[in-house]
Amino acid sequence: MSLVFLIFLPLIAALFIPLLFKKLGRIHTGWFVLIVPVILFIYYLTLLPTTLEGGTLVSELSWIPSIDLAIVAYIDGLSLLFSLLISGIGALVVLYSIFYLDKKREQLHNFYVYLLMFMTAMLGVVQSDHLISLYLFWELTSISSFLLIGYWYTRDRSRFGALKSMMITVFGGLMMLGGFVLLSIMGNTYSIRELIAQAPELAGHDFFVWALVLILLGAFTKSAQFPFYIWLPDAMEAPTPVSAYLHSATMVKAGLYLVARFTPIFAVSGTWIWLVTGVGLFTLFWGSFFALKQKDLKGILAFSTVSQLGLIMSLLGASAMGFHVENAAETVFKYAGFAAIFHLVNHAVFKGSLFMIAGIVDHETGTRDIRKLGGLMSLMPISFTIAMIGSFSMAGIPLFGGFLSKEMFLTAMLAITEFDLFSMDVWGLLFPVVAWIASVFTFIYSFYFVFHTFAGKHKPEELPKQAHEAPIGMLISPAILAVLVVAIFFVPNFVGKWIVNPAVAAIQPFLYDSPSDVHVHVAAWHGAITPELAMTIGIFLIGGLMFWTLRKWQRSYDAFPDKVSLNRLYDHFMYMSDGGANRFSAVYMTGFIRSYLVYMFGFFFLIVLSTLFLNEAFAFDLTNLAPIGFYEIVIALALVGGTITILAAKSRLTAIIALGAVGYSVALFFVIFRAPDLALTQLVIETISVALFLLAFYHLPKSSKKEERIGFKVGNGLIALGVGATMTLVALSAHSQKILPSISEYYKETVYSEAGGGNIVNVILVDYRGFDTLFEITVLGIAGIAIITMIKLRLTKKEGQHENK
Amino acid sequence: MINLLLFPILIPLLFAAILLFFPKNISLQRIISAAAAVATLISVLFLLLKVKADGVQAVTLGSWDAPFGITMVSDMLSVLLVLSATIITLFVIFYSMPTIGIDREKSFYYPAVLFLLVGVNGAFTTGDIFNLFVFFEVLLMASYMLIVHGGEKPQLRESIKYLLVNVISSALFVAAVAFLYSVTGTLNMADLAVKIPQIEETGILTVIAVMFLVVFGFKAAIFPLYFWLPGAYHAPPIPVLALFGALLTKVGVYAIIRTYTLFFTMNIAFTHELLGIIAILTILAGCIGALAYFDVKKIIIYNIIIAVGVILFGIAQMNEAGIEGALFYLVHDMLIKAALFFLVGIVAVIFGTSNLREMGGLMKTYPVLGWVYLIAAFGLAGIPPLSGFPGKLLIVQGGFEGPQFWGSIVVLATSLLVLLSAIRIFIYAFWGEPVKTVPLKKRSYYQMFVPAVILVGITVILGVGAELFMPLINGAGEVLLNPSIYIDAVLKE
Amino acid sequence: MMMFYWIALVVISCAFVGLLYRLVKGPTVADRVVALDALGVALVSIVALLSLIIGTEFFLEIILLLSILSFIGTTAFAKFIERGEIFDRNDNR
Amino acid sequence: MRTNDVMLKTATKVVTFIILMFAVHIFFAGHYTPGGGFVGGLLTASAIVLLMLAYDIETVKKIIPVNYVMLTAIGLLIALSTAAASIFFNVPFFTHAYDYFDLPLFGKTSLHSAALFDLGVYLVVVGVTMTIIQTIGEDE
Amino acid sequence: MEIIMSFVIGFLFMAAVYLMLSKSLIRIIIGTGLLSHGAHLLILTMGGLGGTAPPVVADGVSVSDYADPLPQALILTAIVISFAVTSFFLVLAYRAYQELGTDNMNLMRGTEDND
Repeated sequence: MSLVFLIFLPLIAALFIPLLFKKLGRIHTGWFVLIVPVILFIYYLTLLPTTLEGGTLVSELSWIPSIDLAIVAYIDGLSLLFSLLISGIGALVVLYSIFYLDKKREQLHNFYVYLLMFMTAMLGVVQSDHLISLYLFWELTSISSFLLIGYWYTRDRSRFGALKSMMITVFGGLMMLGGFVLLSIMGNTYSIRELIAQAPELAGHDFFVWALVLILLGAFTKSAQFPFYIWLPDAMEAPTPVSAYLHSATMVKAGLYLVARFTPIFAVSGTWIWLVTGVGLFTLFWGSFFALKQKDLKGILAFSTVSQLGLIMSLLGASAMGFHVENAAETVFKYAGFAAIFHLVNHAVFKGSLFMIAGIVDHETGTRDIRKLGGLMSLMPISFTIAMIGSFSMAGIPLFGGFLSKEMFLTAMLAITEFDLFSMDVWGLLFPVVAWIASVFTFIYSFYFVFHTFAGKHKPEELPKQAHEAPIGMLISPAILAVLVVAIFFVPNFVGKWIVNPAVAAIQPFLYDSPSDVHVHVAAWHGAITPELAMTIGIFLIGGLMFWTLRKWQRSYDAFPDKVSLNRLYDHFMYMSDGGANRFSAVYMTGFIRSYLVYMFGFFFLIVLSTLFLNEAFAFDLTNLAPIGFYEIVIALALVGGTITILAAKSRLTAIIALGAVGYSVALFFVIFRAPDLALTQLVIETISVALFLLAFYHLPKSSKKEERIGFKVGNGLIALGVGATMTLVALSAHSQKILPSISEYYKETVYSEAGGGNIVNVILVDYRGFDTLFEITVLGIAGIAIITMIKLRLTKKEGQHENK
Repeated sequence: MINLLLFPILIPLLFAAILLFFPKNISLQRIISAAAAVATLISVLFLLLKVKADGVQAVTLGSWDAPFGITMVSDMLSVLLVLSATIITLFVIFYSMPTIGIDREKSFYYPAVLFLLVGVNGAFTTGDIFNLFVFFEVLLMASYMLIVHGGEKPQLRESIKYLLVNVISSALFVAAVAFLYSVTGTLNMADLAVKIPQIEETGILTVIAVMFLVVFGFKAAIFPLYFWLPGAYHAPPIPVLALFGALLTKVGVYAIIRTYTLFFTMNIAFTHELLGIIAILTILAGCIGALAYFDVKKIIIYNIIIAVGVILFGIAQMNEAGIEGALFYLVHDMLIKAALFFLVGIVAVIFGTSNLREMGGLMKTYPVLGWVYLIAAFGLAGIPPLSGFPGKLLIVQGGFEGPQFWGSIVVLATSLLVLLSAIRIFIYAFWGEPVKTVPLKKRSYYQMFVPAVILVGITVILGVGAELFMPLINGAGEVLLNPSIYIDAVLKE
Repeated sequence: MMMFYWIALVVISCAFVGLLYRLVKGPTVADRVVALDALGVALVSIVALLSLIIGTEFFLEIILLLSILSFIGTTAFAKFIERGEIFDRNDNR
Repeated sequence: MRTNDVMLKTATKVVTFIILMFAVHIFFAGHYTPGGGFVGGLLTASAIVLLMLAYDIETVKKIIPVNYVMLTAIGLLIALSTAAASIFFNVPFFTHAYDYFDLPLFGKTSLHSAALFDLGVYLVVVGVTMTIIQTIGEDE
Repeated sequence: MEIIMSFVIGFLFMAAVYLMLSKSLIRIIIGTGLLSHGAHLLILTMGGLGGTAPPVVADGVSVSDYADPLPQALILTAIVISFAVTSFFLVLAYRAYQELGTDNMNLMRGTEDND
């Protein structure tokens, strides 16, 4: 089966959803949808042996071959790992949603169409070898996330969250596209594999750092890294299955995938290592620190997700160090890459279950506010067990998968202190310290989440609904995930061999030739108290102590002012984008035609004059001029006099008559310069124009005596002077640089012999350039009907016909 | 048929003249104008095949040799634009029938639309700089008529400004032609392309080139000459707005493309750099406007300005990717703008207002409209695989390869603002709590909706099936990059 | 002979300027109309003299045209003064 | 107010014909001496305007029962079809034909298809000018 | 002569621009009229003013004596077009005054509803 087809399978299935929803409304639409991810999951499972061998699969669907655009599906260890996550968790989420969303009240067809669209998008992202197809699916994930968050679109918070997530992730996507285009220009290919193959040459290119930064912007926004994480908490407005799927397990991991995928290209750069590790670590700290401030169950999980994503991000950054170390596969530097992937799997599993539990709590009690919850342990024992497993895994407690990867994370962070490139030896110590502090907070919020919900005093009076255990169907999915959490702890090396190693080999091709070269043995007990174990114990002790005293110091979070938060920054940006833009626009879009003309004329003469002088185009040449006659001077004076009269005229009539005088002077110029046809036409037209002027303005009232302010007049005068001077200067220069002979000699020579006429101007008009005349009379004709309609057709009297009213 | 390339100009002219005889017979007006547009479309398709098969077509009117008579030239670029213009006009005619109102239909509305098409097609086809002026005037005169058609108060008020600005630009156009004639002694564009390289002192030509940029910039609504556009386009009814938004600025853009690739190439370092900077400023100015107003029409209107900037930025790069991207984007933009105006027109009719703040909840009652709008909005923002994407991709690539690295980043970043402005309509009008709407007859709804859907469908095909169009875009780009093809076709017949 | 033409031209030009002044200044509309009519005559003479000086017959049409226009213009103005409007919709009202 | 304008009316009758004759002359002379369809058209329109001045719009409408919009359209069509005739000979659009003939009374005369085109111009000009003047006149 | 004409043309453009910036509609329209006069004279000037005979074939005139006919033809076209536009503009102004009751451009602010 073609891989590309499989990517599109969910989307194709989505086409039938509205039909199924309408025709088979009795059966929950989710059951039909469930088939799709299950099929995909099973199929992708069958590919595991291939990637275990280091094998890859490629399939291509061309889109625009002329510019090399195609959709290329490419499966290696990394892609397969993600594909399995997407289809596997996707199946569980769909199953969960069947019980979560009511088939009568909800617009299920919309929901599942979005969800399937997202599935396609996500599979596309992780399987694309082609940069542009990667971008295509990337934006599709943003869009489907937008639609899913805004699923309850009558709620203000939903719309706000939807827009926010889209703004930030699409921004990142666009920047990433910029990076992709730069990469493609550098490497002259859109294929990631080919780019990886020529990675060493790329590093020397001017654009290299640019591409790096731009691509990282894409990854950071998608994976909710500091300071772009702010969209993720607001995205929690989505229905909980969506949060579980998109905003913890899959979409937010697209950024991680991107970093992992491009590590082979960018690992050479110190900027990359610093940025990825630093931002990741800071995000880890920031997210875990602020998770404790949250009152909403899903809010806690959102911040926890942010922090966990930071953790994985920092590991990915550290994994790039392997590139710079001799024989890294044999040293402690080998752990980072493995830990990143391992933790990614763990996180997807436990966080998915936790989100589902949060949804269950919400569903069964009607609230997610942790202050109202408590004591649900006895009412919802199964949910409690699942929640505890997930939380303990997140906290890094033994017997759960999270412990293993957390410890490897500490190992990797400790290793950084030994790295002596890119000034890591100076700043390196910071990494384990920050990691440790963040882990303490992680420990606390995990406990906070589970115990403040399920332990403590039950407060039924504060709950909108009578709490009871969820229906069994809703518990299946989280239970499966909880089982996995435990299972991973006991068979980590099985998971490592089949899933993690092939992915690690794809991230670090500079270390390993094939997945079988990855020799990382995961063990819960290393036979001695290692530094990392000591750190873990420290986390438990300090974390436990702080959790014990949580109520005492949690309130100090309120000391953080809201005004300087990043959310405020976003809100400010959004305000700038409407209210601010509106005010700014109001400054110059005044609605006064005069202001517009001032800008336009000002621009015109400034740009033309500066061009004239910058290019030294001004020329003044006295040869080749027609002689100056007495009479020409007189007419010129008459013309100027008439114009001045217009300018100075107080009454309209004077101005109109003076305009006529100017027109007649122009006609006299035509007479003098041997243009009888022009003179004829000008005379008639001037007469008619003056008559029209008089007709049109006969009805006007006396012009108002209010004079314009002197400042305006001076301004107008300066602009006018500028335009006039420009025309004169350019005219002088143009005339002085008559370089080539005119084509009009031809007309003079052939007019009688070939065109059969005597009046050259007329012959040009009806013959040589008759086409002009044809459309000139068309213009006249249009003007005629335009005037007749303008006078005859008056819709204003009939109010309310037009939506402007 | 050596005159084939004139048919897209002459057919609407002929039918428009015929329509003048019986203004009051609405059904005949409707049928004949639609027939005219269809006939024009057919002739353009034939022309397209011809140009594709035989290369650039040129006919020198009146059998006078090239620089002396007026030459009409159809290269791939002009055919593509003529094709898009004709398609849009056809749909505008269909869309007008239920929306424009009987009074307007009885008052030479359809002839005016056809005259506008004459002017637009002529401007796209002509190979003579003064003839270009004449065609500009044809389309302007028709646009004056359409903008004031109906004589409502805002129309009258805004058309004065529109008219004034265009009168100025026409006068400057004439002046610029005079200067050009003084220096080169010719008006034929191909001849100009031959003669300009012979001139060593490029200074004065650079000045003239900048003047032409200003002249065409008035029409194309570049920064800072776009101020007339938002008000003027806001006044007329939606079909007219769609027609203007899709066609008029594009004529200016086309004129800049033609002159700046064919003959004003003597001082690229100055002129095209300037063009690039202006293009970027245009994009930014458009973005501010697109975000500033909560009015569905205004949002799309300002997006016209943004698109102009994007296209010109691509042209300013003068490399293959930039130019081909700009051409693709140009065609895309004409179609998508018409489609968007149709859609927001329906929205405005349903709510009885174009103010976004008074809208909401349309998704419940008109879900299909919502989806179609969303697709169009994403197309506008350049989300792949819709039609805005290939063009923008190439433009960005051109910018990176060219001298204006930062420009490409701006183009990318402003795509976000375009998306925001377009999605805002979706969020406010389609999402949210439903508000009271104006009852609308099913029949007239579909009469408006179907043309819009088909246009959106065309843009989707343009994007997803871009490969079908790439050879055409390539062909058009090739002529722009190698002016000698154009020159040979015109001068050596 | 040429000298004579030139002198005539100068004299008529002076008349022209005077008439222009009257046209602009008024003070009554009747003054303006008379001035306009006389201006037409002056203009005709000027063009005629010019064509004599240049020595071409192609300006004769202009002269004829000018006199026609001047006639119509004066008539229109006169009627405007008398009736307050230029065209009657219907004479028999 | 009825005024006595017999002088005007009588003079107009004569002058109108003079102007029309002159218009025709200038129209036909256009190819060889200054003039042409455009000026001819404007002059014709002035003649009609003169009539309107002397009489009134309704009367003139009765004397010359022409729909000027249609006149414009006819002019456009004539100009267009003259130019388009060349399409049927498969020569470039606008290619004119002319020849010299010896006609009785006129002597050696050239017949030129450009004159036909100019006729179109003439009609359009008359049509448009009169449309404008008539609509404004009626609206007052 | 061309130099003097250049200044005259510049002056015409200047006056036109000045008028167009004022608030009275009629002054604006008069400004457009001056603008087109300026543009027409500019074409004529740019074609060269040196011809000594009108461009009408006549006996005894050598080809080089004719004034340049091409600019004249262009001007003719331009005159007609600006006539059409001016008439349209005038009627528009007339209608605008009927509907809006003013010829003051400052009172004709646009629809830029800066809310």
